[in-house]
Amino acid sequence: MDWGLIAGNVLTPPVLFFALGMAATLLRSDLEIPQPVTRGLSIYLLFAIGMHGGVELSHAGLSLDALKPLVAGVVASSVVPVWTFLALRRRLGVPDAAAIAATYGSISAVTFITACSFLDDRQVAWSGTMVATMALMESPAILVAVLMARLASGESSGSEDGTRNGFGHLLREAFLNGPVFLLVGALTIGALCGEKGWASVAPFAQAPFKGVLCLFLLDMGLIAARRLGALRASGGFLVAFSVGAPLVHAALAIVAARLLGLGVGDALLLTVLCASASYIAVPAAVRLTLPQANPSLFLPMSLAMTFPFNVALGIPLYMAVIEAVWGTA
Amino acid sequence: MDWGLIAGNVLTPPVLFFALGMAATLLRSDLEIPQPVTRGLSIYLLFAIGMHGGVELSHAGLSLDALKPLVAGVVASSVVPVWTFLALRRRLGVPDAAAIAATYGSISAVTFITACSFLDDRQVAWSGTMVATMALMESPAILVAVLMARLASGESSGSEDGTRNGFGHLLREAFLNGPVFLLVGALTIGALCGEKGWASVAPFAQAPFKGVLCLFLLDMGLIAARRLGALRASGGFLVAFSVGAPLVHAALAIVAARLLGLGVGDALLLTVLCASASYIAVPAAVRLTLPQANPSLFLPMSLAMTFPFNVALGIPLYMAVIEAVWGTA
Amino acid sequence: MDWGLIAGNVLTPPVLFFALGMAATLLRSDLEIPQPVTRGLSIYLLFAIGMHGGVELSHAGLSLDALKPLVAGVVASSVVPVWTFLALRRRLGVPDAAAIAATYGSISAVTFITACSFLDDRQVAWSGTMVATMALMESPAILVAVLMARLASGESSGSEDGTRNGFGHLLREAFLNGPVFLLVGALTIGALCGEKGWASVAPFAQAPFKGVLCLFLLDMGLIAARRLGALRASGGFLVAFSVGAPLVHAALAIVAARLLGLGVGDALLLTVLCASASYIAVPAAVRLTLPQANPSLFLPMSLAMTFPFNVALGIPLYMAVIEAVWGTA
Amino acid sequence: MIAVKRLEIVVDAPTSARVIELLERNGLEGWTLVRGASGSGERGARRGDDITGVADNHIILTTCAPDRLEQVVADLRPVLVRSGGMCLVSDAAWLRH
Amino acid sequence: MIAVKRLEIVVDAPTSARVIELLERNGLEGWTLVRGASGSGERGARRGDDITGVADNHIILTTCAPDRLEQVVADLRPVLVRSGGMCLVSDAAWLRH
Amino acid sequence: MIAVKRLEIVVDAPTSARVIELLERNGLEGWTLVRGASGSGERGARRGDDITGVADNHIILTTCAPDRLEQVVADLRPVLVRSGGMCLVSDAAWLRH
Ligand SMILES: Nc1ncnc2c1ncn2[C@@H]1O[C@H](COP(=O)(O)O)[C@@H](O)[C@H]1O
Ligand SMILES: Nc1ncnc2c1ncn2[C@@H]1O[C@H](COP(=O)(O)O)[C@@H](O)[C@H]1O
Ligand SMILES: Nc1ncnc2c1ncn2[C@@H]1O[C@H](COP(=O)(O)O)[C@@H](O)[C@H]1O
Ligand code: NA
Ligand code: NA
Ligand code: NA
Repeated sequence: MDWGLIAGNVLTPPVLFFALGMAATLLRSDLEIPQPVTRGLSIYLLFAIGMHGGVELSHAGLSLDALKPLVAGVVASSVVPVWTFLALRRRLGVPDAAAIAATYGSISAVTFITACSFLDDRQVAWSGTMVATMALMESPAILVAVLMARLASGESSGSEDGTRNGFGHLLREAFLNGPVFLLVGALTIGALCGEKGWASVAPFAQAPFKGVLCLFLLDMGLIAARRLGALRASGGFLVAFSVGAPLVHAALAIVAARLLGLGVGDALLLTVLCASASYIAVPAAVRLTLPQANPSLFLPMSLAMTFPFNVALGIPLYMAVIEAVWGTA
Repeated sequence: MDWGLIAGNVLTPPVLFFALGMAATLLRSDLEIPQPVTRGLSIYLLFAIGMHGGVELSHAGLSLDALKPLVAGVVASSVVPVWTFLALRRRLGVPDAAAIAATYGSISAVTFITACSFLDDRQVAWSGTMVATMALMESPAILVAVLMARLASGESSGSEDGTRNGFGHLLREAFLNGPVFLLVGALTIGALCGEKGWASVAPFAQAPFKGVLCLFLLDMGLIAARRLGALRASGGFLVAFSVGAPLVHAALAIVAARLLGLGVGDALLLTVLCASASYIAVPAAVRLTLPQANPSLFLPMSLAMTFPFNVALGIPLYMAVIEAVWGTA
Repeated sequence: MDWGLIAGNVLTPPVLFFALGMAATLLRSDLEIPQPVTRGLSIYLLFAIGMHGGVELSHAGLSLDALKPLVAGVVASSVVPVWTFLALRRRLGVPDAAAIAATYGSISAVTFITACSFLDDRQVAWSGTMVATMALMESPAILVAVLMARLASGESSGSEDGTRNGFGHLLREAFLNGPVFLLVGALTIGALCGEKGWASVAPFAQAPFKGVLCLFLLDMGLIAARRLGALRASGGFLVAFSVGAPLVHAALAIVAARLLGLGVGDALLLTVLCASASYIAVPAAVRLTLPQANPSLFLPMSLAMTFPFNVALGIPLYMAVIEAVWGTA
Repeated sequence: MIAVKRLEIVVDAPTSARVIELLERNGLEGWTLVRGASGSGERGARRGDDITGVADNHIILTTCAPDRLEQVVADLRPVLVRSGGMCLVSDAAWLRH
Repeated sequence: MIAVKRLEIVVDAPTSARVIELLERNGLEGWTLVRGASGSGERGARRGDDITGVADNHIILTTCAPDRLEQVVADLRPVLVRSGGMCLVSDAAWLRH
Repeated sequence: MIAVKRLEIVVDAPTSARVIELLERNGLEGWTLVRGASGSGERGARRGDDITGVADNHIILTTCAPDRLEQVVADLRPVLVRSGGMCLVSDAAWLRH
């Protein structure tokens, strides 16, 4: 394993700003980024990555090869919640197990983005299809997890308090969820407008991207560290899960990527998608579809453990493994 | 008429993001841009377009030719509210008729900006005076409309509730209105600092401009669609008015531009200014000068009908007509 | 004295936007920038100046020469509060005197940034150490001023209302204060990542910097002018102090810079640091460590008098003096 | 001025749209909504810092005629049970235009 | 603690500056203002999403001595009639420094 | 519904963390916080516009059992004396999940 690679990944501005944010909260600095700014930055990132992926797609077209990671991703994000739910069900109630299952089945766009800049720094190519894969992996896990929860609790789709929680409502939460909608929309617009449209927005969507990512990760560090307390309170099992699950999912993803014959760049991205856990799209959807689930469990797990683990250690680790396997083949 | 041109205009990122925003609201996605971000984006756009116009002005100087569109614009925005008020007065009360008259006499900076990028995409030249024209067209309509309302209702300038609504107050609302003040200020600063000042701010004010416009229009789409319900409730007459008025005003503006001998670019911009309706500067001024006017009428008309109509169809339509007329002359 | 230089400094976009902001408030325009946007802009500026300084530091290394301004700065910001406190104590109560002493001992990052762009415009070189100097000058004044206040009032470090105000707490407010922490953090990250890290964030942190500064100063103008009333109420002595103190401190700083043999650029920056007064880091720290101090005194003094004085007149004035002295030597 | 019951409801962002529907189904057409609040209760902290605003608290202020209170409260209770939050009821006099 | 009348006034953004002038003319120097609220009333929805903030609701919280209430309310009423909004009055005990 | 005392505390941003600690030391685990308010009082204007948010007002809404009120108020008073602000106490009925 290449420890220099890990150090090299840790010593990049995005990762260091994430660490700075965590440090600020842990040292009880009053550094704070106003929430509308946070939300503005996240909208920018989804807009930019969507447009970028879209224009890449418009170059590549949708060949059969391009479909491989798409299908693999959708399958992964449908299957992961099943086993995760069954595994967690032994220790947790139905709503919490389902919420965590949805979280780990879905993906983290920011981890993905960090992995993309990791690849760009090393000049390893990756394809626009991976952005489409990311977009398609956001929602299925929510659907599957909620259905598992309903099966497990034998709940009907009606509800005594007169609120809507039928299947149509569930589909809407899964697919029309703000972040998912924006990402898919920007991807489509990027693909429709092609190179010409991209040229007009690139000075906004591409040039400052890494700098914005630094500020956003600074903020993520602040936010993640505020949740460490809740995570500690939730006990060792969940902490172990939030590091164990990415490792298991990454291993399976690497095998799948190898079998599908993906290139090194796309293999890393698929691995990162499977290994990452959602903290933007899923929590929003889960609050509405599984309101009894405790947000002090699933949010800190993905945000305060899995996310930093993947960003600082996971990405270079997966890369080292992939390079070793692909190189020797 | 060149339908390809219309399609070409619709398939640009700004217009598509506007459509995406409308779609999000109509499909009941929870996509939402926090209001401080919206306001920050609009401040950026006014700042950038003002600086840009100012530096263009400093190049051109204020020749007699440059005065033509300025005068035409001010006349248009003073006359439009008169006939509009008289026409609407038959169906609506005095305050509502006056508020709508002010709205359609004034201009929409975002429609103007979209037309500028439309021209830039086609490499059609336009002059900095048009930005000054836009700035000067913001306020007169407010003044005229409020005076019409006072004449019509025989109201004195005093007020029983002890609040200020004399003429000085009215002038302040018309000319010191936040967006108007920023635009005029940035224009002046741009003209004062010239090329050297512009060079220092251009990487912020110019390079990312189109990308920011996309995000802003996404938001405008969200906001506009939320007002469609109120518009529908206001009945067919006002809906028809909000498409008919731009067409009539555009036709008159094209004739005027032709008589004044403007170039194609400036002719389109003058047309768009006359055809557009305000939803930033005027609503703010109207709330204070005509508080009895119902904001669920004038705001949805300009924002949810006239604005999208102009952006998606009006601009290429006016351009096709102008090119036909100018070409055959 | 070079009046052309002063005019040249006044006619730059940043200074003119500051004036525009003041004008807006004084003319009672309703122009307003939402607070989260203000805070976002200030976070951007601290991030960018920190990264920039850090990478400059990584080029220069920490030679003995580089230590000179660092030491001079720390000494200045420890000594200034002592004499300031003693001088103000004759007219004001202990908490107010201490708060103003902390304000004038510390520095204004935005004045510093404006001076940097002033130097860049004139192509005068300055070194990254000055950013480190700025960062180190933020905190000592807070510490010294609070200690003076405690000595003067014979207060123990305990408190009857059960709140923490011991020495550790004071240290935290001085050094872990949000803006200080961000600046020092970005500086460190910039130094760690060096040229490679800087290249990846420069399109965000450098290219749009001046434009963002314009918008921020527009906002500072709005905010400063709102405080002129409170300043007027505080009487002629404090108004005189808020112009006199920068002049005195600048004169001393110029002497020190000369003795230390600094270059023209670094001499100007050291002068500006000494002459400027804090309105970001110190007010926050002072609210917690000297809660009895009246924020309607120290904030308007630094923000509505010293800051505009330095930005519009001070910087070119100090530069003229420095050039005269350095030139004749 | 009219004697009314003043209701002040705190729920999280995703629930507030439901509460407003519920109020309007009860004929309460006048309400005011403050977003972006944080807070703490039996279900832990709502820090008001998350990226989508989903864990923000919303405060809904409304009034109802004293004789309608019982029905409104009966409708509200299951929403609060399901999603957390609280409602404070007090007496007030209402000044309208 | 002192017995006071608690006033909670909801008006739109452009009107709130007038309300505060009015309060200060009545000698009420203490008030708190929350911006950026949305709401709904007889004059339709105020969505709190418009670009200049002009249709936002502002909430003004203030207190007055019980015997001054009548005058304050008399002054407020025409403003509410003209620009919409409402005021809730209730009893409270006031703890000051 | 339970009869409670409703407390509405206005203090500046740096003080609000202390107030919340104080509430929690008094066993009041439920509270709601609204940031970014402006206001005016005896210590001058808090405009809610400063760059770090340090002069913003925060509004803290909480409830306590009537018999605990005295202690809470006694704890609050010195904080308000030191840093400014106010607390309004009124009667309310509390609806919980
Ligand atoms: N006693 C209370 N006073 C004020 N706000 C409360 C109280 N109890 C709960 N809340 C608010 O309601 C939200 C949800 O409460 P809970 O469902 O108990 O976690 C909290 O985050 C608080 O904002
Ligand atoms: N009963 C009420 N309770 C709470 N807020 C109200 C009520 N009635 C009106 N409002 C607020 O006052 C604003 C203006 O009301 P109106 O003038 O009736 O449209 C609304 O947008 C609401 O925010
Ligand atoms: N009577 C009052 N009603 C509402 N808010 C008040 C009142 N008095 C003071 N405040 C708030 O408390 C803050 C501090 O008050 P003070 O310590 O008196 O300057 C002010 O900025 C107001 O926001
Ligand atoms: Na995953
Ligand atoms: Na027009
Ligand atoms: Na200083």
